[in-house]
Amino acid sequence: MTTAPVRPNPLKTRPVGGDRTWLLLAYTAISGLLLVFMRDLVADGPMKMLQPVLFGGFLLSLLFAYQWKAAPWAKMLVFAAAIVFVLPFMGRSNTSYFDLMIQMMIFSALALGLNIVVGLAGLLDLGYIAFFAVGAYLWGIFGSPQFAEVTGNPAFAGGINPAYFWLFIPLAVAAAAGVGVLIGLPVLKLKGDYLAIVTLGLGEVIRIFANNLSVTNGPQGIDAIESAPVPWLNSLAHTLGFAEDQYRLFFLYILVLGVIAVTIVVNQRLDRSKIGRAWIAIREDEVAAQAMGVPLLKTKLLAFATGASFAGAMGVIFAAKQAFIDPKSFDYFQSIGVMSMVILGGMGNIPGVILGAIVVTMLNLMVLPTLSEVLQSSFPNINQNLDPSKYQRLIFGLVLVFMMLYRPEGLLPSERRKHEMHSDDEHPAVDSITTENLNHGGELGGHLRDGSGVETLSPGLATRSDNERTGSEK
Amino acid sequence: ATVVKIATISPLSGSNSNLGLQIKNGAQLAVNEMKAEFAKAGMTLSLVAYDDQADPATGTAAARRAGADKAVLGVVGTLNSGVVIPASAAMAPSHLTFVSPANTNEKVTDRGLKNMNRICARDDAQGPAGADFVMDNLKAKKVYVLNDKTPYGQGLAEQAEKQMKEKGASIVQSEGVAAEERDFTAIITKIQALKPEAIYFGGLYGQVGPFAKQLRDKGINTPIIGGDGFDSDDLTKLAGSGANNIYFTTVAPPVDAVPAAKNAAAAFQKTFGSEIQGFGVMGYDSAKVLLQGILNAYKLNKNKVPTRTQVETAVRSGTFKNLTTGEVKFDKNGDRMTAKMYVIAVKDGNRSTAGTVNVIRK
Amino acid sequence: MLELRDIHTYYGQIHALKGLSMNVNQGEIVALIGGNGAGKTTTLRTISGMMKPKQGSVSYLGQNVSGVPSHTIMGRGMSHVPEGRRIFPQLTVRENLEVGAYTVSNKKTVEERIQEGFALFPRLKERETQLGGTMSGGEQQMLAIARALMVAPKLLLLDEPSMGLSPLFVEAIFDIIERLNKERGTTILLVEQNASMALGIAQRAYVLQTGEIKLSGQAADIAADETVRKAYLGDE
Amino acid sequence: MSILDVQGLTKSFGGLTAVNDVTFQVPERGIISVIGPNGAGKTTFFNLITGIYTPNKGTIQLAGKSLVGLRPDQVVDAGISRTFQNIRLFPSMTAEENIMLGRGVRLKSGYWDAILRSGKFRHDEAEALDTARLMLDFVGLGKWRNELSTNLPYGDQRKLEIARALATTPKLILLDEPAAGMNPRETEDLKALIRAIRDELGVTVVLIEHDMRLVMTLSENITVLNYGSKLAEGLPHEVRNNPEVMEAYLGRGAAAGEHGKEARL
Amino acid sequence: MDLQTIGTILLQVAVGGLSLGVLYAIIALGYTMVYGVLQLINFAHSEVFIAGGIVGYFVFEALKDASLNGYLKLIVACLAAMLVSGGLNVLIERLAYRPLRGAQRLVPLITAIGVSLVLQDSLRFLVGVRGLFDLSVNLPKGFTNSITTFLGVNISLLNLQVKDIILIGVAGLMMLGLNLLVNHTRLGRAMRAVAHDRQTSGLMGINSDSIISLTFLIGGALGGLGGVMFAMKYQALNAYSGTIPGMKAFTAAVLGGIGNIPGAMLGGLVLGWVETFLGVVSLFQGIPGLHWLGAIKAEYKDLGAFLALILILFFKPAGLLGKATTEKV
Ligand SMILES: Nc1ncnc2c1ncn2[C@@H]1O[C@H](COP(=O)(O)OP(=O)(O)OP(=O)(O)O)[C@@H](O)[C@H]1O
Ligand SMILES: Nc1ncnc2c1ncn2[C@@H]1O[C@H](COP(=O)(O)OP(=O)(O)OP(=O)(O)O)[C@@H](O)[C@H]1O
Ligand SMILES: CC(C)C[C@H](N)C(=O)O
Ligand SMILES: [Mg+2]
Ligand SMILES: [Mg+2]
Repeated sequence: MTTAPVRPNPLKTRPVGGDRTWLLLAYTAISGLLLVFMRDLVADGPMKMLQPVLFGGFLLSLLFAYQWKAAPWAKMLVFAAAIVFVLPFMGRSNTSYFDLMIQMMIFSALALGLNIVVGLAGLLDLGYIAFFAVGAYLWGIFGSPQFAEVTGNPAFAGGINPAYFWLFIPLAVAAAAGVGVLIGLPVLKLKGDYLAIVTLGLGEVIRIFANNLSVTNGPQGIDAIESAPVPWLNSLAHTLGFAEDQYRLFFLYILVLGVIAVTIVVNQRLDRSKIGRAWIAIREDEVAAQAMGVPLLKTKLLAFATGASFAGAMGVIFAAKQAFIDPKSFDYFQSIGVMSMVILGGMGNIPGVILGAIVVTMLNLMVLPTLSEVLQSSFPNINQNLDPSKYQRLIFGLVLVFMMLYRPEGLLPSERRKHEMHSDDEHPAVDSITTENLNHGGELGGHLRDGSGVETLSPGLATRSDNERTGSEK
Repeated sequence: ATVVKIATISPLSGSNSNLGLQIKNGAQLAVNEMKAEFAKAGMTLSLVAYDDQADPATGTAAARRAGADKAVLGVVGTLNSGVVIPASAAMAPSHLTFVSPANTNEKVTDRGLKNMNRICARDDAQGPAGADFVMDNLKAKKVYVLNDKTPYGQGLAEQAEKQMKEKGASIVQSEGVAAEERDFTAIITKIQALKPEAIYFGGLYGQVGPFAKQLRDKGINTPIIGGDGFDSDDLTKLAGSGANNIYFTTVAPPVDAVPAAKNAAAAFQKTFGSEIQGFGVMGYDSAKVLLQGILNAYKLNKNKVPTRTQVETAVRSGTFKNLTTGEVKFDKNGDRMTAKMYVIAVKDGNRSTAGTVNVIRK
Repeated sequence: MLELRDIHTYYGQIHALKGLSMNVNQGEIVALIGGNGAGKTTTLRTISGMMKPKQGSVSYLGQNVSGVPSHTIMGRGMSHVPEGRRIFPQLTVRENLEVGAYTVSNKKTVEERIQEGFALFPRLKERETQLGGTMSGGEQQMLAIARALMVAPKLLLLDEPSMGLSPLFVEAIFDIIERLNKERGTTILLVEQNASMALGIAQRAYVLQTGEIKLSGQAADIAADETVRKAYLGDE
Repeated sequence: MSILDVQGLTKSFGGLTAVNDVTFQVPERGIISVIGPNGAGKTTFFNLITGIYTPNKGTIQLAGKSLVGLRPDQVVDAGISRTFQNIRLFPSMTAEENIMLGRGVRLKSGYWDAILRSGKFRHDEAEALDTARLMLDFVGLGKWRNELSTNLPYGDQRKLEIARALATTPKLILLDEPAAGMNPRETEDLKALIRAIRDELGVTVVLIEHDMRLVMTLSENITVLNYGSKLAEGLPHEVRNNPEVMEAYLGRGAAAGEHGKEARL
Repeated sequence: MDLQTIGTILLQVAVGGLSLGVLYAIIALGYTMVYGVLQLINFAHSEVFIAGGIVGYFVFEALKDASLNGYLKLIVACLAAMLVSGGLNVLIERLAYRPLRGAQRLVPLITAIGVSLVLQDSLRFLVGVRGLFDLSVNLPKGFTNSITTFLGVNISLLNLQVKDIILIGVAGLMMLGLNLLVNHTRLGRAMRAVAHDRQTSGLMGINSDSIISLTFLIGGALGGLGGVMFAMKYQALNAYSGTIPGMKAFTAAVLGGIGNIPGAMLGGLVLGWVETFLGVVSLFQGIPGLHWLGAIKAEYKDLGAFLALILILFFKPAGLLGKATTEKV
């Protein structure tokens, strides 16, 4: 009994096309060189719009490396070149790229965490950002002058010894997981959108507390948050020609990479295990799952806590990166944002989710701002009501809508989910018959199956006011 | 010619965008005005406007983007103290100078950053000034204090409350209401029961307007006092029939009080198709301070385009004139040494100056 | 009355019906039999517009209805008892019947037909206000049939109506089918696993195998066919 | 010696008593059928045993251990597994995964094992896969291994459900109308499969069926429910000839032997 | 603190909470209708709702000089707003939700968020950055008058205004009408059938697309009406004004049992009351033994709304009036 478990095939991603090793290398090289050498040429004027194009174009090589059929060494080479050379180089020459890349990775990790909850276990959590807040405030309070305020001990004017940063990552993981369990215990028996709205509410509760309590310094937020002291890395950064104010970002870049790697491994390993199967099972049919021996509450709690713990760890890193946190960074729109990354990218699929995070973050922090800067400088004296910068969110909204209409299954869907989608483009039957509506009587009726045990919550327009469950007596 | 830019960072979208646009357009006006002078010195001047969405994280990212653009020599901004605190800290190592038109929280300058300056009054000047007005002019002894749970509103209300307490007023209640809230049923019920003689509200006109209206609708005519957050023409429009018995402190002079402001107002109206308001005036002045600072640094740098560090020093050490709000000179922390603060009264929908206070920092 | 010509229907990549042609004449009972996955259900779905054939045509009452949405077709006197019953779980028994009569605008007629349904299946009357979803499997099957009868259909498509019914009721159902046909002249297309009984009441039959018609003819002849007996009737 | 012992089981919904004071015993390694008219309470009876409903009254014991109050997943753990009247497979899982999921309840490795890929985990996973293949072959679905369960033909889905239930190594398996939607030919295969479950795997079988040919030839003992109460119990021929059962359930046709499979009892 | 003061405050809370609650309720009805038929949280509803307010406002402006009775103008404004919001909602459904019919449930949720963002900024384009204000100039006479006596009893301390009474009346009528429609008409049954199973509904001759459109029309029209009520109540609005009431209203819908019409109504009221009560509760710190209430300041009132939600769902997982039905396996 030593046969290694083989992954059943519908979950494998199929590489696209024939062997494209050289194409991949060529693409990477060209886009990388373009990015590095054109960056000063496109620094100004309308040409600025090329910045996101070049950067995005280069990032695409990572996607191609993942998707195309190519020699493994070439793929590794592309990843290594990007992560070790090109990206840090860009960061060095332009701090805002550094900031952007780290933010992308933080969101990727958040999206991966939420992916476990929503993508794998099917629990709609609209308050996910609360766990991020737990991590951020945990370190924020201890690792900043706020600690002196809280303890009333001026010895802590700069917070506790920043070396404790390392301790606070696992602490935040534990704390977020703990909060996840605490919140999960009472609410995880709720179904579908009831869960969504309660988690949304809980997210808001945590934010409101942060805004009103004095440990969190209320709306003023906490500033001067420390990061871990890593002198050797700093001197490495120095040798590599990074500016002093980039040292922290350099360190965090490496740290976040590490955390993402761990996140991916955990995500993948759980997905491909008894627990992962149980998550899919409860997502598809709670009653059957339970009747096959899956303990519902425990399994859901595991998903909730695991997802939360990633957010907790990332919170610590976010606090260290921003050096300032306040309740605004944790409002419900942030939860929605992470949710849109997961869905846009492709629920349940790790590369898809990361892609979603990168696309949305890049759109928000690079493409749209650049666009409005270009427009602003082209029309400096425009009527106040027509100001171009105001279309940022509008465009973001349009992008969301069109991306979903164009690829409802996400940019890189998981094979499993793709199947569930059953978009049936070729011949849209009157109402395309999906697995769900075949077995459960419609996507909507399928909602019925959200019931655990046997309780279901009246999904559709609720029926009668009086309780008429059974007929006349016999 | 070398390209030289200044940036504005302010909320251009979202519900604070009205004020953010004022700052941006005020600065744009100053840039338009001084373009020629820069051109003479061989510099092509332009403005880049960044949107911070009133969000600290977005604002910091915007500051980093500005920082990455080597042609940007300084920033006018932001609107919200919560944004400027982390953004200026992030830019401190690269010496990117901020001249703030609107950030009143003490922490903004109390951190002692070299690159952070402001031309507006601090909360601990505004708050006490408002408090003094409540007690000395309105002769109120029972005061209800409300804030909008933003860094600005809360900080300001705290300062005012502190001063009033010191002067022996009784604070019947001090509490908060979310900045987005527009329904004041509960608060008004409370005010009816507590019967204060004055209401101090640390918040913005967008919220105060409806509050005043709802309050007056219930027949309560208690005076409402606040800070520069009230400074918008829209306050009276939003309050409608309730625009009565409202007072606020601000550094921005009433447009008709200063001749310089009148010209700016006319130009603003012509260029952007809407009226200039307090924050537009402040944005205009901040940009002028920054631009004059750059020119000073230019001269010191032997008529070459100055470095950011040089601009930083020049702004901190210079004396700036020809502004709508009077002369600007910064102290060691970047606070304005002397400023005139106005107390504006709103009566029957009309604004008038109810008094002035001279703020002097040592 | 109903004619299918060279129908090809797909589920995504799966080619479920491969050039199927058949017809049902006014006043007939036609049985459609075949093993699991032969495509019987798909055929009915294609007829009633739940699925759109990729190729071929369905004509009903002389009109081409392929690709016409089911709600339009159903408005023209067709009725379909779907596989798996598809009761509206959150509607009461009576409401299920009322929804079945959606296209009937006369309130009195609706009430009459409900009473007829109750007469056919007294259990439904007993459970008039019970939620459809909590009925037992067989009870739901009764409800599904009664619901389909609410429009007094000209053409009735039945997908395994006897599934899950007790022997007593299986007989009753077949009885009802015969009577509908005889007394009201309802044309019936019947899909059944219980092939011998289906062939017992049908005039004609088609045998379907992997999406194609393998055999067709008079029901009695089909019932007598050696291979059919072996494959579908369970004779050794 | 009876493996399952049910005493006085009662369940009502509002005013309706769906299962009324039913006493029921299943001998170890038996094949027992539960029949009865539609709405007699058969499925509800299964739901009570498997913990989906909690009984109003009565006791349920599996090999001496009480099951009342246990959650469904705990009942599976205790050794009772089931299939559903309306098939409930996990549509986006392959046939193999469906079974591996069922096996989960017998696997010892936990959360950390999965993350760390410990030896225990790898052993478990291999074991689950072996079980899945074994079970697929056992029910004759080997070729569908990597097919998504929803793509299987209906009859095969029923068999897959059985395989999934068997993967939990139950002492007792409950089958709710396993032959529904199968033609007589396929029903024959099913009969052989059910026998094999008992003979080769040693699992006790209780089934609900309306297909009398299957019931009469397969079961060793039959319990008849009517309006929630036990109407009759006994050997197939006893039940078949019970006039009350004929009246309530089988109908005259069955006795008269006219047509259809029910006719050929 | 004497009993009379306490009583007065409680009465004022009851009335104030009521007039806030019915506003939530009207908006909540729109959420609940759409949710009921598509199981979709229509994030764009808050914009559909505020669009109604904006339309109503413009109509009012346009009719400023018309020699119509003020209340007639109000009715015209309401009708126009209902038409526009209803139409907008139908349009949204056609463009952003219908193409996603077969897709996962979360997908239309994301397009809904997208549409909401698009609408927010488009509306702002319409009303300008500064929003609209001071509707009161045009309002019917006596509209904001306080009601001081009722049947000869002095009720001035209830703080009741004519507009509150109108608001409450309109909301009550809406709820009754909708409840009748959904539970007792052919159309209502069709809606519920479509909600559960569109395919089978098709087999019953129901055109599910039309039913869904109709539901969006009704939901949107309710939103539009709510928007006008909102504009009347606060007399100022901008493109973002819909967000907070929208979120509260959705909470109310869930709290009452989503998909349930009386539930939405009750949920709105409960929320209105809880919020208002928590806003004033610190007044009761004067009562012996209750001084700790002083810590519950007004800033906690939103917290209270969500805590109420969580608490209620903890004990009644289907909301106040939603009922947990049993799924038969
Ligand atoms: N929703 C679906 N998705 C994919 N394939 C399907 C779907 N429904 C049916 N099929 C496939 O189409 C073919 C025909 O199926 P259909 O349901 O029409 O058969 P049937 O004759 O009704 O069988 P049964 O007797 O089991 O009901 C089968 O190969 C089946 O696997
Ligand atoms: N949750 C419930 N609420 C109300 N009534 C119920 C519920 N579950 C079952 N019933 C009723 O209890 C009775 C027994 O149902 P059950 O499903 O056990 O019957 P059955 O014997 O399995 O019938 P069939 O052979 O038709 O499947 C039925 O009349 C049914 O309507
Ligand atoms: C809008 C303004 C009143 C901002 C405020 N002065 C602040 O510092 O945040
Ligand atoms: Mg079929
Ligand atoms: Mg049953």
